[in-house]
Amino acid sequence: MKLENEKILEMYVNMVKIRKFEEEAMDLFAVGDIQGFVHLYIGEEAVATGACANLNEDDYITSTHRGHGHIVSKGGDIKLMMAELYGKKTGYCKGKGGSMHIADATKGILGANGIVGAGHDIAAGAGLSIKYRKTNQVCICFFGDASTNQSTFHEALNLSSIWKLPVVFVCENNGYGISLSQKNHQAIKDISDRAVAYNIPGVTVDGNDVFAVYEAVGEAVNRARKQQGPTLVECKTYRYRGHFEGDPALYRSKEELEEWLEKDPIDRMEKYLLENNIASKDKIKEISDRLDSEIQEAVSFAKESPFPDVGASVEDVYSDIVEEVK
Amino acid sequence: MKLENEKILEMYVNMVKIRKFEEEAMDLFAVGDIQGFVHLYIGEEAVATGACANLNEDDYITSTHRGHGHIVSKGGDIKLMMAELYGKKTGYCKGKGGSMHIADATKGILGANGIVGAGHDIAAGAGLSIKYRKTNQVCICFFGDASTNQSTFHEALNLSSIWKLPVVFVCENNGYGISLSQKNHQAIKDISDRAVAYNIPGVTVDGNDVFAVYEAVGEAVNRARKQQGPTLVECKTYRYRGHFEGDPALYRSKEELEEWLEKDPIDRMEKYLLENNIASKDKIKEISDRLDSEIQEAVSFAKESPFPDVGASVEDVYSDIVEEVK
Amino acid sequence: MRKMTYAEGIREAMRIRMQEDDSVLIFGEDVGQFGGCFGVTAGMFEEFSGERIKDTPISEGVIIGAAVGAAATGLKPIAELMFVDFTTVGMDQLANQAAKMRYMFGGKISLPMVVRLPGGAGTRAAAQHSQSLESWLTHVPGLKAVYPSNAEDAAGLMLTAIDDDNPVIFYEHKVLYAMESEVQDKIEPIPFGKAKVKREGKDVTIITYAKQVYDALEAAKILEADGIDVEVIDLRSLYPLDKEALEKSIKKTNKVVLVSEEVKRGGYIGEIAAMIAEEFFYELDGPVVRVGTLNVPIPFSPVLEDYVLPRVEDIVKAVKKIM
Amino acid sequence: MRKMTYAEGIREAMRIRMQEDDSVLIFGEDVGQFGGCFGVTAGMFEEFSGERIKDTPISEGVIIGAAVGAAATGLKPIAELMFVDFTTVGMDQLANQAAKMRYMFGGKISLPMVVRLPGGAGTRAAAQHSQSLESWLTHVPGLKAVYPSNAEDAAGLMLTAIDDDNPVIFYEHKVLYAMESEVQDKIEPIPFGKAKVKREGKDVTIITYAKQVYDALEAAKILEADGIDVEVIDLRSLYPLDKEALEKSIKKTNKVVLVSEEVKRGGYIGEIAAMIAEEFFYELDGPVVRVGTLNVPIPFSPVLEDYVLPRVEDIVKAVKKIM
Ligand SMILES: Cc1ncc(C[n+]2csc(CCOP(=O)(O)OP(=O)(O)O)c2C)c(N)n1
Ligand SMILES: Cc1ncc(C[n+]2csc(CCOP(=O)(O)OP(=O)(O)O)c2C)c(N)n1
Ligand SMILES: [Mg+2]
Ligand SMILES: [Mg+2]
Repeated sequence: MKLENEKILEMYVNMVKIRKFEEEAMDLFAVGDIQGFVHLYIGEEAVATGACANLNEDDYITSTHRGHGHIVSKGGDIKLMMAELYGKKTGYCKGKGGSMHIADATKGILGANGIVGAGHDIAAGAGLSIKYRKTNQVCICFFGDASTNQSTFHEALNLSSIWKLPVVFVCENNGYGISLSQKNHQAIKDISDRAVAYNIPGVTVDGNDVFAVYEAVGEAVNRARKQQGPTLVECKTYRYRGHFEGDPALYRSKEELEEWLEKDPIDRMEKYLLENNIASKDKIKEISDRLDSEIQEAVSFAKESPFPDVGASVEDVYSDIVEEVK
Repeated sequence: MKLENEKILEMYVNMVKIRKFEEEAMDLFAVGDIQGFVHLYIGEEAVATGACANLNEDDYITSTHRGHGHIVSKGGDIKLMMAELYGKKTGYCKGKGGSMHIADATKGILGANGIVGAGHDIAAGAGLSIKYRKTNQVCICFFGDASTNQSTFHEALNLSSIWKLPVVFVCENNGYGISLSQKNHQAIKDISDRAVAYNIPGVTVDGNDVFAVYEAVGEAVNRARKQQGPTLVECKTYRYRGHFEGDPALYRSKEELEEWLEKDPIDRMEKYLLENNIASKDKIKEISDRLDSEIQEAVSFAKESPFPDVGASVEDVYSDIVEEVK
Repeated sequence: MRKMTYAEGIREAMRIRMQEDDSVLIFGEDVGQFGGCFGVTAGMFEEFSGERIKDTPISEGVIIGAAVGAAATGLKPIAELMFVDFTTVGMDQLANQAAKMRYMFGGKISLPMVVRLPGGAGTRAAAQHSQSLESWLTHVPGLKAVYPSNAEDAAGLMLTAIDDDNPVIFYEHKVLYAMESEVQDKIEPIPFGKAKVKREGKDVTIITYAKQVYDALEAAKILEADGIDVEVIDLRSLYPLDKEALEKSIKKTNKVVLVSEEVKRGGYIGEIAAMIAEEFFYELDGPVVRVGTLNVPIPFSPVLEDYVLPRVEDIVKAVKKIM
Repeated sequence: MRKMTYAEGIREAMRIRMQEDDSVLIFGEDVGQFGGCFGVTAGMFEEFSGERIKDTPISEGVIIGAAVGAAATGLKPIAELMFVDFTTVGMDQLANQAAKMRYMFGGKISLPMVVRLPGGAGTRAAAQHSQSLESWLTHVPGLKAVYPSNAEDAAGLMLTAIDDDNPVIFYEHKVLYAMESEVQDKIEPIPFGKAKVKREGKDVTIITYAKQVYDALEAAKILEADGIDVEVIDLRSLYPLDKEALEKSIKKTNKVVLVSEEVKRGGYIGEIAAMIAEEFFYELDGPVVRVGTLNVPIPFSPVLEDYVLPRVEDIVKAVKKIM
């Protein structure tokens, strides 16, 4: 597969954008500007980036509690994201969702989700819908290693396989479900082995190599578009931060983290860009500066936006019924 | 493996006992003596028989909606079973359970279950209990092919595998979940393939060959007792009757049924007994007669037993609280 | 006018919308050629093909979950669980996904989906196949819920359910499936939130729905002999609830008995009783009495099952208690 | 007397029984070295080893289901779900298995198991991590349910829960975990079904539990200034319910306000309100008022979350409405 330089650069920009957005969110959480649960994707950027680089605007994704990276990669607007993290009226969900519930139906983003495993089912449903409507779309379902022990993983993969639904199941194996390392939550090493149970293809790739992810998911997307059914793609990666902001991650060693920092997906990509003369140091600096100011704009937008009126709390439960206020 | 003739004969008797018990239940349902849901095991007798022949009295089993065969095989009392089918006070559950909820804790029978897949979890729990108490027991979990698409199958096998629980998962693959044939409910042929997902052994055997079942489950039981963890044993078999009494089973062909009738587990065993001089025709007739009268005794017992007092309906919800009557 | 069974009423409404609207499809366990465990979808597979009447594996979670995903992406799925008792297996998909998505996403997504849940006792199906479970889902903001008592309501409410842009829980009573009643020649949508006065009376109001409508009417007949004039209200729609209809009746009779097949403790009629005690207290002439199933799992034995369920005589007794 | 947090109270009771009784063990997600998502089991892994404090995969179904199987075969498991919101994923195991097994099997099996369910809002955790879901499980015959408001009750009720031969649902409020209060030197079991009068008063009874006990007490103080003498009852045990305590108080004050954090429609206080309207109607001087969360999923935005939850001023208003 030969990738155009422009596409490669786009992927790089996307990864850096995720990283910077989240580093900012991390700081804002630390000072109390952002409250609640914030699960950061830092270190895993190559997965969402490589996977979504295969998608069109009208394709779908389902996301998880750790959703920022997916949403950015599928074209989500970081201003609306940041405002949502602040709980502001101008946020993606008018402040009702927060970090764990960002969605953008216009971009095919079927939502981050606070329930581990919920996305599996929703993705199967989107796949059913695509197949039924006979369009050329696909749906990528993102999920973590530990979520593959949840009931929904099994039911959704089975249904998708027998109905040959155009769904690509992308497992972000970062080795942990909160404090539980993979070897303690399942007896297999490669989650792609579970594809056997559904008689679908399963592959494992280096999740910190954006090209590897791009390629593996690309093949799966092609299969899906050709009505050949779902694929399970496992991407091995790592999260640098704790499970959520506030978790000191004492359950893993410094050495382990350091090993993975060596394999940082963005550093690797940067090296690749320079070595292959796709971007100069200046260009990289320029990208970084541009993204910094985009993020700062998003933060200003979020900060300056008003909170929702309390009356809004009883709207949007139904399309047609507004619940009683106090 | 060399089986003693006595053991072989016991297994034969057990199979015939199940068959006769159920043929009687079938007739009693037809005339309205037994009401509600009755799922017959006729045709599948070799599975429960061969599997349970490996167990001791203090071992456990979990059963399904199609539970009569399991209960008989684990030493259940057919008088108490029949009385339960009649909803009588003298039944296993004082009439509160019926066919789908027979249990006998004193025999390690952790219950038939009306919820497809519920037994998987309960078996894992029993396995946990055995391992925790450090006894030499095992638990056999019986379940159908279609139940392997249920959430519980996945969660329970995963948990049992990582904790190396002494559970033997025995799948009775009769090719259907009600009207849905296996090829329409999962994309695999051999359900034992699913063992891969949990890194445990999986085997498939002829479920109409009681010796094959005995042997495969026996090996799995040994592994379990030796603390080597769970095994998935798939037994291919067939049910002769509809899914429940009243189902004309129009979703399958006469030819298919006839093919399986050819492979009847009891006929095969009978032939084996005669050919190997383990039992004479007279002996077989004697067994048949004895079982007939046992069954008739059970029916008489059931018929003559009183219905529970309505006041009993508010007992047994809790060990210590009796609910209000009307 | 024509006669139709309750099951036919449901089926007819689904057929009408499926003929008109390609985005409507049905899926669930054995809903295809088998026609559904209770025959509700009988013949639909032949009429609409397996693409639109889809048999699923035994996976209640993904049945509801896939309905959510399909509804979010342009379809109008009708998902069937074989028994309301299996709601337990798809509860997350109902309560945390279907019910909450619109709200969590700031109103920017619609989930036009119907979930059919056959419930009720009386078939000797014991504790795991006989429950009435209206209170769980009526408690969850984001869901609507209806429970028809006859063919015409079943048909009319089903049309409305399919047309609704929100997830609708469609309860059906197994014992009513075979019951025939009159249906208008042209089936019309029945708006949600409109109860129906099944019998006018001035002495006491019985609020009920589904199968217990018939028990209440029978009780009313018996009470008439004692000179007690009973009004019977069939809620039809559990949420939204027709408060006005209740208010009107209570203001007339000043006495209320509520009847449902849920176990009494925590049943949805408790919510209605509480609402009445809160909002119409000064209209009341006596206690708000509830008749439900005893607080026990449904027992198998016919004698026990018949006893624990609300019976006509229980309703009569309840009414007499406050007269 | 000593001071203890609510989380410590729960932990201390579990430790006591685990030291005394080998058959007690704990399992759930991240309950081991991590100490539980809210730190309730902190240090227990070190004290009791991984054999008795077991980390499970993310599989709520089998967490509860395995507790059922373990309880049926001689253990006394304490299962933890990380959030009460995930009850949805283990609902079948709770409602169709744990609750019904004893009954279905004719009383011949015991399930001494405890299920810990951290609930409640106020942590900006949004719709899927902030619910209060007492009504679902109190509706299910076969389950007991308690919800302590302070360290001593938490400890005493936990002892009783572990000792009970039936499945006990043990609700915990996340916002209370860090709250300190006085605890007797020797922790004693607190019998189920015994409410506690937290403040005596003669004008109106506030019935509540868990976090809202504090809000009710604060409201009582404010109302005192207006000359209204409020009695505050902490239910502690949701089922069995202490009807006598309620009766006694209602007979004295003749006025009732119920407060809980569940969304109002279909919440468990509706059941209690209905029971009062049915059994103590003639003691009532005014409407039975309920204060709950608005009928919406819990929104993320702090301003919205604070608004939809029951607040002290809502309780004050509710009381004034009936004075
Ligand atoms: C049904 C459910 N159970 C438990 C949780 C709590 N929880 C949130 S994230 C998480 C770990 C998920 O691990 P994994 O799937 O590997 O994703 P990762 O966080 O590593 O990206 C857990 C247990 C939840 N949100 N939903
Ligand atoms: C959770 C749940 N879903 C659906 C059903 C209805 N049901 C009862 S048995 C059955 C088919 C089970 O098939 P299988 O597991 O292959 O067992 P078999 O009946 O063939 O022995 C179904 C769908 C149920 N009882 N429980
Ligand atoms: Mg992970
Ligand atoms: Mg089968």
